[in-house]
Amino acid sequence: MTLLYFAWVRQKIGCSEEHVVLPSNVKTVADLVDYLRAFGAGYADAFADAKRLRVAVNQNHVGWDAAVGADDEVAFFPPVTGG
Amino acid sequence: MTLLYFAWVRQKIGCSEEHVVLPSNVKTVADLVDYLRAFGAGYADAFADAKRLRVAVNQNHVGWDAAVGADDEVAFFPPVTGG
Amino acid sequence: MTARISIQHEDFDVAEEISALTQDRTDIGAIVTFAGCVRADDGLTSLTLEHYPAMTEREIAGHVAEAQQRWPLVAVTVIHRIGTLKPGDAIVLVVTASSHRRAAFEAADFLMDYLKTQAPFWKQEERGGVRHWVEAKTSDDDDAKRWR
Amino acid sequence: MTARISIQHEDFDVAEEISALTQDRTDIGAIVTFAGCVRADDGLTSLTLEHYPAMTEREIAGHVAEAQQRWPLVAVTVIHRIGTLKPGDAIVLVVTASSHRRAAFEAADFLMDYLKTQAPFWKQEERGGVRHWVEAKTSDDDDAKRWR
Repeated sequence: MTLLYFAWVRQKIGCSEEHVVLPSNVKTVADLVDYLRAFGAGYADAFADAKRLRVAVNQNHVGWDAAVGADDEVAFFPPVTGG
Repeated sequence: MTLLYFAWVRQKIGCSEEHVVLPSNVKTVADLVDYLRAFGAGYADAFADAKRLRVAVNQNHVGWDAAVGADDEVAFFPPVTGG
Repeated sequence: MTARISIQHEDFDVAEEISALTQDRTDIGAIVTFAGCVRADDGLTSLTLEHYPAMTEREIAGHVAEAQQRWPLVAVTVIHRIGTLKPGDAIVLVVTASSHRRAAFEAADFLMDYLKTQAPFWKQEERGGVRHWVEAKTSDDDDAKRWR
Repeated sequence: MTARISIQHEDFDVAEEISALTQDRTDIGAIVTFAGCVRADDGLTSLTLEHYPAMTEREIAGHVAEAQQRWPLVAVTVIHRIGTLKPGDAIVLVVTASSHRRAAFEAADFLMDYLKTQAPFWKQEERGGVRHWVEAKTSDDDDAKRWR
């Protein structure tokens, strides 16, 4: 899975893109967030308040219950502020 | 009084601007139109159908009952078609 | 607010008009331009515009002032060409500058509705060597009524 | 319809973009441009835009296609700058060309509402050497809701 982070999510985590191999029990965005929270202090901070975050799977905005799989591109970011 | 004609009113009458001294019984636009109709065939043709004409006194759109005086600039034209 | 109104035979340069409004300013967030061109509809070969100079300038200035009262505008430019134009030629330009995009959009739209429907211009179309005067359109009047 | 979408660091030239759309055409009656600039609000010294490239281009293309379905457009250009910009710098350009002015106005307005509210851009403002991320605004969202 490809993970992308933008804006302050990227800053808190300290990277903009990473590739991870997921355990089989990560089936949804919510599972993924729980899993990533344990990656380190930056992750825990970035994902502390889910209400402040938005997520896209393969460049489509989705909800927290959306399914995610090994070939997906999952992006986490704050609400967009537009151009 | 200065009289101005635009578009096909100008073409029918054959001039764009003229200066006339009015008889004292011409007090309104309607009186003026009646007076001008007798100026010649072009005038009679131009003023034949009052519904097709618009009038401005001193650059303000007015109705047929508006007062006109010796110092006024009175313009006759078809409904504007805009730019 | 600065306002520039010109009724002219000459063509205009959109980029120049924009930069004249925005140069060295940092309070303008939004610039909307509307440029109108002559279309070759139904074999049109030329379009000739006649206007009532004293009334045109006075009325456009009045509408620019009204736009300024209704929306927070920093600058407005209105250029309208007269004389004989060919298909593809530019005929009218409205530029509105504001801090906010909605003000710039609405003011440009408002001014164009006025110019296209109420301004004292008369158009003569030429097709195949024959000229005829354009009749006033009601659909344009409906556009203009949106602002009342 | 032709459509050009560019997300770029470089500045753009409004006149060039207009003439690219209109050159040698006689079916375009109306060209609306919206140019957005960075304002020096409250002592802003710079604005940095970050975006999600794959999503930005895909979404903008989708909104341009939607605009094309809703309005009879001849051509659309969308240019959005990214990177660090200063007050007075141009940030976004939308150009819409149509036979009719209402279509050109509404399509430009629609695309700008999308770009200003829903497009995957994030802005960081700098004031007095301190940078902070801009929060999403609800008033912009209200603008975008007009089109639903």
